Amino acid sequence: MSETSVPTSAPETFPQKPPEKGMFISLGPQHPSTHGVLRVAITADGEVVTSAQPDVGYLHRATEKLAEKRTYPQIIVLTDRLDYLAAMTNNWSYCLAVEKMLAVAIPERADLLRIIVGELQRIASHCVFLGTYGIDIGAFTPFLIAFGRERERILDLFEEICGARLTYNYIRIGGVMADSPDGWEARVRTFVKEMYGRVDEYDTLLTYNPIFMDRTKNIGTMTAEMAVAWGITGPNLRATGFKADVRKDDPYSLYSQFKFDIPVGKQGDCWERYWVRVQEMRESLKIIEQALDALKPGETMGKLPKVYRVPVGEGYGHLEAPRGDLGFYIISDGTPSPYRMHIRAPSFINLQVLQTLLKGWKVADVIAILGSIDIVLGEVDR
Amino acid sequence: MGEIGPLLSQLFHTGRDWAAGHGVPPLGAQILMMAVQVGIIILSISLVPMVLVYAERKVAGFMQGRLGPMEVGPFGILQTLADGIKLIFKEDVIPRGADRWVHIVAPIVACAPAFVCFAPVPFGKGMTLVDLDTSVLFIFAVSGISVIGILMGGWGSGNKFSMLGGLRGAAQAVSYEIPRVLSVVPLLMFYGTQSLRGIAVAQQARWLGVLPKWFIFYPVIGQISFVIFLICSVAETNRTPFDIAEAESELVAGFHTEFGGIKFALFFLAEYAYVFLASAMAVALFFGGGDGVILPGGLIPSWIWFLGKTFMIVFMFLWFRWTFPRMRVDQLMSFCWKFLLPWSFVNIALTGAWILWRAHS
Amino acid sequence: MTLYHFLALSAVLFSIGIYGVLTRRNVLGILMSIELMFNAANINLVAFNYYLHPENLWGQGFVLFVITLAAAEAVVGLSLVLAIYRNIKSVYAENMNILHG
Amino acid sequence: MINLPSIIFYTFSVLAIGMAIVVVTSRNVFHSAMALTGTLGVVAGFFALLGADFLAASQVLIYVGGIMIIMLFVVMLSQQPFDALQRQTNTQWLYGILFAAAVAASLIRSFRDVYRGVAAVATDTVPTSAPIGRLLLGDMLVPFEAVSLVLLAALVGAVVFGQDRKAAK
Repeated sequence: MSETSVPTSAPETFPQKPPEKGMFISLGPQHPSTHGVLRVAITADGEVVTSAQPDVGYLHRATEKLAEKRTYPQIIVLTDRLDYLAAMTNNWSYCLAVEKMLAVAIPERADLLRIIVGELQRIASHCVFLGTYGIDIGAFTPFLIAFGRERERILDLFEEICGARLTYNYIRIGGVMADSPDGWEARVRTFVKEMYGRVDEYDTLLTYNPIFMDRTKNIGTMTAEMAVAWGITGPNLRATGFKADVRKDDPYSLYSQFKFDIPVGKQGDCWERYWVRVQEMRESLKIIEQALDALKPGETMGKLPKVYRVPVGEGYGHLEAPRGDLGFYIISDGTPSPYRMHIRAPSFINLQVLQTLLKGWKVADVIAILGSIDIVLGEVDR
Repeated sequence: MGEIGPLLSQLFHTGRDWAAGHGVPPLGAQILMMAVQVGIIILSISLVPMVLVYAERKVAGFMQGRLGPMEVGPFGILQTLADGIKLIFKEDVIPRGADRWVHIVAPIVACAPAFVCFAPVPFGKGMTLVDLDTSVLFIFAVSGISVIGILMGGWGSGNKFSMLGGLRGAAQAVSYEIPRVLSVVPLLMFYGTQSLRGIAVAQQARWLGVLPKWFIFYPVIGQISFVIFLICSVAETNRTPFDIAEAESELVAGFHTEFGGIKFALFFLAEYAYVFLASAMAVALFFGGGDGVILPGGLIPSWIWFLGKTFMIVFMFLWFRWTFPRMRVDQLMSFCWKFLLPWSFVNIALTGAWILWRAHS
Repeated sequence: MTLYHFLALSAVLFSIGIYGVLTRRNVLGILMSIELMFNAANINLVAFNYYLHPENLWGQGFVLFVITLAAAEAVVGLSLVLAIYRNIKSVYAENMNILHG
Repeated sequence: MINLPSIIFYTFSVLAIGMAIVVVTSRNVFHSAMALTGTLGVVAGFFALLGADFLAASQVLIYVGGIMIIMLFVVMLSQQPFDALQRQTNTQWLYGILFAAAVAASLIRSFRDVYRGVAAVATDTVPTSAPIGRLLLGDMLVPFEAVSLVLLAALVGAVVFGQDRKAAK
């Protein structure tokens, strides 16, 4: 039903006029369940989708071109707005790339703070996924519980440590902006303890709900070869049974010291993609606990000159963002601003699989499959 | 004490004699009294959705860790009133491509049957407006008319997607009506009468002095028919998990997206009136109508018992809405035809066996 | 409100149905007019039963059968119309003139 | 003399005939379907007037709740954009009127002298559900079973015609 081959020829022009057989549905860009401004041109023959063509670019802000006109520290502000649901990991990935080129040493406390804040961000981002996916399938309560109650607690913690709730700008090149206020670790620890119970609550509320399983089990199945062929990363890839996580494969900062396992699905259907993200929340909680134990007072900012020049050459830094392998490729020509910066956005690449994944499924399943891929348009359009 | 049923009917007779006495021809007096009764029912029934909407938003709030409406009036009581007034003053927009007449008549056809269906419902001792002999069949027949309202709503909105939404909603309502009617057949077989008042009164007896002889407590047949009736009533009123008709996140827009202001309020009113009707029927059929549970019905009047039990079942409707996700169209249809229908046949067979066994022993 | 009133009413309804069948171009219109004629006959049956033989209910029983048969006929007729519409994209009686398999 | 039943009878008959005329003459097929639904409802009112309460409820249930919905389905699925401009009635509408009027006149004329003065015998309305049930399963058992066969045949026929021939292959 969904061949694994990656299309070599350019996809056919956008089906604007309705096909002679069947119906043409333009889903989006103002549609409640496309998580932002995405248009998918779907042609359906009766109830079955015959072709789907994602049409992106509605949220393009030329971030990469802007970066060429700003100095390195100023670009951190740009990266916040890429995946606006996980700004922390965007900053971190950019800083990893620049630090690799500058080869500056990061103090241990800064690295631990980065891990704690990064994993908290992953939980918050998965909470948003949980809420919006529940609404796509028709259940309203998980949205208010996951999005409302849990994410608010995490945003309060972020507000204490860096003053912002969405665009944090907390992780800087060489370390972190500020040390954590006193009592912050204790509050994170209590939150983590409570959160274990909350994640079990999601299982009873949605994960093992028979109607939810009918709507998502064996729907939009994706084989491991197809996922690898399309370059998919993150929970969508792990749901197909292919075990790939940057934190384990190419461990950055101090992840190699922590013990946590990578949840892996079996058949890569919508339910498994959802299930993998819920398990990941539990793993992140373990990591945060271990990081909190290892936290010792110390420096939070590496030794860096006031105005520094990145040596000529190129650098690539990437990490496991909530939506996949987020990487920054920077070419520097010695001037204070990069010559060229390219962002490997996982959502943009995960989105391409829709062309083959949606084919052959019912029109009613399109929303379930689209929601399970969990894309954020800020990252797709950059 | 507090039984206002007989008092009310007494009031109507005295009113009619008084009117007849004062030169109004007996025919006119009769029509006048009927009009008064109908007026009371319509007023009280149009109050019920106001209460239900408020209850729904409060229950939804508490289930989702928030408070629900608190602004308008103490604890947000007047919130629905405010919504109603807002809806009434909304501009009345009719889409150009749509069929004008059908667009205007659709909400009326969807909402009017809801009021007519409340005639045979026994609200308490002596408080049945019209004790029809075929009241159960009458309610199912008249509630079938509002499905035509859904279709007209779909057609009257002019765009292809609302029409598809209307077709889906009507197909669902028609297919769930069959198991709903069949789930009530065991009751008719058992009590031999179709009149809701007759069935409610027949359940007033007590087993061993304590357990009330309500149909829900009959070992197997009671529970099966109640569960099927409840599921089908949820499907009939297009509520989650069967709300594909106005599913926002689905591709096909719901059938009443093009109706603003008072027309949307009428569709809204119809939905909640039918929820209340289904709960009232469930109470009359399965929970013994106005029959008091512990106190022998003396202390608390029967209509308070009736309303209390009805709101218990209404709470189940609200509870379903905020916990279940939505079923897909084909799952929903196969669930009806391949699960509910066979089980209602089995239930009818079981009741037949029970009656034969009871007849012989 | 004698029997004669009811018979006159059903005769008028019946003739309106005949008019509809004869002059409607749309096959659905014809089907609806046939439903109208069925109902006119039903009124007659119930009126006869009420006025002439109130003691038994043969008239009403017969009306039940008329209703079921009208339902069966309408269902088959409508699916036929739908099948024809699917093939020749029109529901007008005069377009249905090609008699082949 | 004006009593409640005759008032109801006259209003219902005016309604029924008015809506019947709309059914056969309206340009928009959907409007004629609406009018037919109205007529069926009024006919159910006549049944109730004549003491057949079970029949009135089943008429509304089967006709309005069943047949009209399928009819509206087909009307909605087969509507064409240019339907509104089409003439809904063919050319021989004059002969149609004459023929219909002839039928009506002859029927009424023939009923007149036979059933002129037959008035209702004043029996109070007794509930008819139970007697009809006993009648259907008693004296009318054979037609009852035969009709179930007819319905089965209609069901199979509808499915066969409704199926998309290409999908079936």
